[in-house]
Amino acid sequence: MLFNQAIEIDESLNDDVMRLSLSGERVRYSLRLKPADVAAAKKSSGLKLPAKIGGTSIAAGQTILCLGPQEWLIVALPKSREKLAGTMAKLSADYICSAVEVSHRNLQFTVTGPGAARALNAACPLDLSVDAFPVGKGTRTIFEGAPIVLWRTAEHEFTVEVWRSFAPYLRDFLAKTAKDRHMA
Amino acid sequence: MKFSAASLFANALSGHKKWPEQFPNKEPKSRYDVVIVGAGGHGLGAAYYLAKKHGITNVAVIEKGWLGGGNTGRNTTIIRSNYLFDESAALYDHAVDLWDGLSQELNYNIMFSKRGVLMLAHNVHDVQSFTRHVHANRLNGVDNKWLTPEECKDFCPPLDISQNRRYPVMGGALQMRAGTARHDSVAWGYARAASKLGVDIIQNCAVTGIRRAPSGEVTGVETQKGFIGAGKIGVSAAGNTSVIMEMAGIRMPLESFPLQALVSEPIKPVFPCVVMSNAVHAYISQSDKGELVLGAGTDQYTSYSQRGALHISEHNISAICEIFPIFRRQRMLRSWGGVVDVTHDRSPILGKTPVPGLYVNCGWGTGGFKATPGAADMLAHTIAHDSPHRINAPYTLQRFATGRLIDEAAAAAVEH
Amino acid sequence: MMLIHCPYCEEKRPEIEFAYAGEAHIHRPVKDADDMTDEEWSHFMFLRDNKRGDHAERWWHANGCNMFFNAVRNTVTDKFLVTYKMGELPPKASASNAKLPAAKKTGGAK
Amino acid sequence: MSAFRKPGRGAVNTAVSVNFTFDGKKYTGVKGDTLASALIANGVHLMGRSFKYHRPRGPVGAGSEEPNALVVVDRGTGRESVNLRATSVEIFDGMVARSQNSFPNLKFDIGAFNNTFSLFFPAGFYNKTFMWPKSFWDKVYEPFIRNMAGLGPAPTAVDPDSYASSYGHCEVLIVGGGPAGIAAALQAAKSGERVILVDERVKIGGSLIDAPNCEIDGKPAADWLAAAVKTLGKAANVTVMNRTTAIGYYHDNFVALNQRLTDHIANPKDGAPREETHRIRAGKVILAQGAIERPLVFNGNDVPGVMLAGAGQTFLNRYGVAVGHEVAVFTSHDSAYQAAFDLADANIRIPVIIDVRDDIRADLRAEAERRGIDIAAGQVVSKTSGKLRITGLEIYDPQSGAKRTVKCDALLMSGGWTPSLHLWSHSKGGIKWDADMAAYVPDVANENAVCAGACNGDFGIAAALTGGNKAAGGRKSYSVTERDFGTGVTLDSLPNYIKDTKQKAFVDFQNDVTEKDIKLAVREGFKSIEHVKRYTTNGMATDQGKTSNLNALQIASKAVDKPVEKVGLTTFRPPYTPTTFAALIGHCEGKLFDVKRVTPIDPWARERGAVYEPVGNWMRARYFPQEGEDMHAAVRRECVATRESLGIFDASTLGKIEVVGPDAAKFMNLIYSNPWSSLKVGGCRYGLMLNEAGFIYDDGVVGRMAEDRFHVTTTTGGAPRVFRHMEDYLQTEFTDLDVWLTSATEQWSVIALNGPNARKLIEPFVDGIDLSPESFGHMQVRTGKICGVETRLFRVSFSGELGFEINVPSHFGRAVWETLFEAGQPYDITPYGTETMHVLRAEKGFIIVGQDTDGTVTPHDAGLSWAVSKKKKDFVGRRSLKRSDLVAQGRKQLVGLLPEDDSVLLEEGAQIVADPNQALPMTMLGHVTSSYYSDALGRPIAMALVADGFNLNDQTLYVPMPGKTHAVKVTGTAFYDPKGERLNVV
Repeated sequence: MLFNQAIEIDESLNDDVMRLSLSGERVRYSLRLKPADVAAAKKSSGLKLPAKIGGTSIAAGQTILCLGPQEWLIVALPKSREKLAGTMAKLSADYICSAVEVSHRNLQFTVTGPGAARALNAACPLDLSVDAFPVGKGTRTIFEGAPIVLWRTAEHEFTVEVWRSFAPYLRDFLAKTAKDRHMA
Repeated sequence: MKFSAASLFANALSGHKKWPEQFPNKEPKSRYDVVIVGAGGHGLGAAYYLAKKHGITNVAVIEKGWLGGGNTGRNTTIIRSNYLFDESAALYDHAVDLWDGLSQELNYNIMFSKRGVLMLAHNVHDVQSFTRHVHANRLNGVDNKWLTPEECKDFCPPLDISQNRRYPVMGGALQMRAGTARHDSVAWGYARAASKLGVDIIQNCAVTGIRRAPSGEVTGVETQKGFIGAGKIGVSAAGNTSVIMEMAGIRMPLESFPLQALVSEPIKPVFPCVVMSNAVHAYISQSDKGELVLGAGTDQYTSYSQRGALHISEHNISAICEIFPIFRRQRMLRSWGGVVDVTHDRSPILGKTPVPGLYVNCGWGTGGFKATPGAADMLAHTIAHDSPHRINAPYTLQRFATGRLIDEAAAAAVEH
Repeated sequence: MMLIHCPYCEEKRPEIEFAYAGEAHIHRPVKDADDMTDEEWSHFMFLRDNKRGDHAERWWHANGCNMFFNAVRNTVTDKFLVTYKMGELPPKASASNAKLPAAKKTGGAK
Repeated sequence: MSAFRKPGRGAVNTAVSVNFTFDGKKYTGVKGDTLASALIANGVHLMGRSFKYHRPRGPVGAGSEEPNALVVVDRGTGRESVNLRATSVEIFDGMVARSQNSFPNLKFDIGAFNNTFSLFFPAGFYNKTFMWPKSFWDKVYEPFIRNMAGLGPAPTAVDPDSYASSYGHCEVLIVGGGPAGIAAALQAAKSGERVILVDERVKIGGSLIDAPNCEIDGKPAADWLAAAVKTLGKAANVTVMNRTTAIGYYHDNFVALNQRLTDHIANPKDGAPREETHRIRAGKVILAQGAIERPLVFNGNDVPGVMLAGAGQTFLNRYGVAVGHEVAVFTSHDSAYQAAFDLADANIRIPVIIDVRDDIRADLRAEAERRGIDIAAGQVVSKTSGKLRITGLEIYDPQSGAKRTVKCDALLMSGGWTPSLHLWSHSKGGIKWDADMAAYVPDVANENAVCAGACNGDFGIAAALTGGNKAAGGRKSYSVTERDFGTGVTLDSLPNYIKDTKQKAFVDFQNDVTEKDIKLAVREGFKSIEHVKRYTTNGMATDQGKTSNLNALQIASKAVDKPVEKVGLTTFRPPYTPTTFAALIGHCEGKLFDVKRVTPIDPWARERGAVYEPVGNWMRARYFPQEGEDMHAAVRRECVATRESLGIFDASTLGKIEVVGPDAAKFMNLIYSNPWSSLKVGGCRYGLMLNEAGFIYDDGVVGRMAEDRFHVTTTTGGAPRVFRHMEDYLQTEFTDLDVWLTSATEQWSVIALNGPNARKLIEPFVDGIDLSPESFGHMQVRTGKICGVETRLFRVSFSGELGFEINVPSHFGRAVWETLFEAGQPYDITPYGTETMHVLRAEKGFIIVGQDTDGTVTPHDAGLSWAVSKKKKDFVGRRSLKRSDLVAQGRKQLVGLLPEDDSVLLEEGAQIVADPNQALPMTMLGHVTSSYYSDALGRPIAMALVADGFNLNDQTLYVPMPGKTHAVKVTGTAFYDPKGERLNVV
């Protein structure tokens, strides 16, 4: 069955300063727990749930962001689908919690290069300097008209998750900044 | 001295040295029959109508700053009456009737310009809503007609009606009798006319308290300039109404929000009317001076700071240039903020209060200027008779208890 | 665009991430609602302090941690004196809390 | 080289010629010139006409404070920039510039007849006349006034240029690159923190370029400046932004910068951004905006060639241009002597310095003498001669009454200096009146901001450097050799023997406000400075009173006979200088104006030629026209096909919220008006949501997926506000509930299949769900697979036909749709859009929230009393529903209408009356909310909100339309298959 993300990136705008790419398929869950259960749930599930809002745990194939109080977004490679589904089912059975699969709700972009922060700042009002927004920080925020989840994976590398229908807007916005840069 | 071309000519010959004060700033007397709190267009107008129509001339208008310095002098001066509900149509159309002829009545050119107000529809829901307005207005005797996109373009040539825009124009509702007026002149004209009839205008005199008799009725106001006795008090203080009414122990169903507007540099005439768009939240006209006058919605939070955020202006300009891309290269000259008092149903409160002798006129939100003569007339009537006029009778405080709201915004509903 | 300290995120974030949510600490009557007159009910529904000065209000960090929280902001200067979590009373440290309406129950909203 | 160019002077490159035209005439300037400096170098001062009287004007200033020299720069179609200050416009090769506000030309302007009759156009004249006859205002007077007003020409084409915008952050933002700003930046740079230094001109330096005659730490100013520029350039943490204006200072140190990127380039790349708006959040802001010189208000002070002393000095030192060959000086401040000396030292003749003061500082007197400059102390200029350019002036000695004339071709004036408090004032910083300086200076800060240098009232290079350094936390004291900046006096009005009615002493040059106008305003009772401003329009021109506000204030203060601080100061309002709309829009135009959301199935619909309608942020297919079909024809075909066989509809835009937790049902009970506890897992229910005021807020079908899990759907446009509404109550009212909300709108694509063949179509594709009617009844939901993909399959119907809503994960949406569409060919499967969806549901009497209801409709009004629980103790809106007006008789209620004439399709929004023959205003009973032609019923149908409608069944009402009145019969709303038998097709 055709897996269709239906978003195309204009590669000609990519260069060493800034490169936009679309990630492939991901498995995603939105997980909520009661405060009292977090420690036990972490232990029993083996999920590295960051404790602090803005925290992330980035491991091979799986990233977990703490977006709000006891709210996590788990983003994993498709190979973890079954395992993650099992983990979520077990958590749901063992704890008072909410685990909702949102794999298809979001699309994921990566923005890389020394111009990445500046490009994102065309529409995102946060201070994206590496001091203010260090590697490993992640948050829900706003990109002009589009709500996004943004995290930093390296000094010059950000990942952006956006609801599917907002993806063309985000892409077009970043394309405009790239065109401007090429022209200036 | 009557204003006319002849008096202007005569005074020119004497070097303009004989013009008298238009509105002498008075020191307060110890007592007035009526004290109006707030010298904006509404308050000054109420004083004028009290004197003119009801023979009550022992009236003071008390103003914490300078007259006309609040929303009267800060708004985008749109005047229209194509409201949906009978109650609203009656009130605003009464105001338009008074606007038409106000210059002559006051002997002061307030520059009411019947340029027409065109409200654009950008989606099917807008079309349904505006058609509802057009039909209701027609049966209420209020002028308002539906225009196709092409007719909209004919009426307002700068408009972009191409259908590939994000919010293409699907038509518009046009009220021809609507337009704009010169905001400052309205305050000054009423102030001058009221002064001539014996009304005292007292500026730079903040009200600090409302005094009541043991039996409950008002006896006067405490002010920066001392106690001023009053038989009746009319509060017409726009964004500051909650603060004044609290002095009489009344908590109001109001919230005050920053509202911003801006003008471009003056350019030669290009924009023949007023255009409003609810879908993109913006409105525009061109002043006699040539400035494009732009307005949008309020900031999101309550505030008395008269200071708004940049992104509100940016969105406003962005919305206007979406409909009128031809203005992209024009330049913002000046932006400013006012404080507007908003009720839950976005309709005003105009009438009696639970406190005997205390009357209130507030809650006009972003649309108080257009109602100025009507609101003033109704406030004066209510104060003079201790009873509302038929036209303002529905605009009670009580409607918030019964649920009999006059909710134009809710009637326009939201998209589905 | 104001900067607002989110008591959950524990950092200042730009205003456009937030949505204003009206006056805080307004008790929503439930148990006694049926016994209230329309007039009394309307006080909860519509009457607001609309303070010129220190104002207790709610904000929603819609494009952030998704949490509603309380704040005291001066409506003349637009400066925040303090922000605090839903269900909490304004911290005692706040110089202004003497003027605040007494919070009823936890939170209190609409 | 023109006669007015001073080789060796100025920071321009005289080796590079720049050709341009002004009003069609060719001129040559040099690289680094502004349009003003280049024209002056060519002996041209006349550059514009004033706003009201169309008086000929030349530049008064040399920078962004300029009120007079406003021009058009024309770079082709859509690229005409108007109202530009010639003093800020950098010339480039091939530039085409024009004057404006004159006809037929700048030298002879018909509009100047206003000037001839200016006596009749004092301040506020328009309030006093143009009132008779009444009809003349709209038709004669106003159009005339409008045509006379306005400055630059109106645009005729869309600007094709690109613009940019961005957010930025720094620890220290310094506004103004004069000595104070540079010293601040040098100091701040040491901290390693991010520093941004902005300056509106081409290069930083400020007065070190304009008046370079000083030494800093033993080095000539130019050398010191070059070293400082180098140091700042090398500091990695410092960003210097030239051609950048800080236009506004907003809450919490949020400062907007406008950076001009291409206006100075002869051939910018097509598509290169012309300007960028930087929205900077700064930890600390150092304002070093300097000061603006004040003109003297005297008779004839507006003739081209009369300009500020500092401007004359700038034209010489920055641009190497002499503003005249014989340049007189008229001053009340010491600083003008520096200008005079600089000019004299460049071999420009200074015939006289007229100083209103009797006592002249000895050193200045000596220096003047050394240069052979005559000083007329205690005297004034009583008039000037020349129309298009000053040719001379008359000096008047008020003590002796003596008069003499002096020839000149330029006159420099100085009335002292006004610290620039614009951004400080935007930030709501306090100000205080400094009587010695006769100016307002900064008082208490409101933000983390500090003023340094002249804008702080600290004049002179040493004070600026030290102040700038201190503002950035330093303690350095600079050793500076400079002429003492000195002091001045301010006179409320200058003595003159000429009757004041015969004088023309301008305060606001652009708006033609004279001293007389201000006095007239005060005489007429306009005694607050805001009143004076508004009555005279002083300070309301495109320069926003940069050169005029303080003079106006002092004249008004004298006229009112109150100290200046009691008269006040008009508020400074953003932007500091006029700012291009498109720059403020930045990227957010065209397709970035607003998000346009489409579903995964949308490309298929687009390929099929669907016609769209915007709904909230979404674009939805409205109908699928075939060759030659209009909307009505397409919709009728789609309706028939669906009722007779099978229709397919993309319902993906419906909002979806997953409500999960042990208290989910409790929460649903509180947030919806109908009950949820009784809904079994696998069941669906129509949910009705009210706001706290008791009015219908939203609706949608909700499926119970598990004991603790509900799949909630909302209207398309309502999803964001419903989510907020739910979170709000959950977090602040129902805080003890264990339940969480997750937005899942875009997790699922939703394919709605309606029609008798719906089950037959999907049967072969479904796994794990028993589709038989016995097992899977109407209003049930199952999970399983379709086309091999996970699905939440709802058996629901918004059309009255057998219906399924197939939820599949979004990325599979289009594939499943295409598979089903292909397989549906034997059933003539027909794609339909929102319009057909609306017709089908109207035939069944199902409401659309927002169309058949508005924010004033209760469940009872809409015929939905059944969806309001009588048992629940609490739900949102419950108490308000009992308010007296909400239970009153005669409210508007939703009914059906059948036009008596079968050929009449009522207009949605049309009003309904009982008596069509009554006079206006009519008593209206309500309005038509929905109206369609129904093929299923073979007639038009409508729904309407009608006062007391439930009691009017079978009665005849009327819909008066222009020219014709339609009779309609009131019915129920279930027009088609009222018993719902069609759902039971097997």
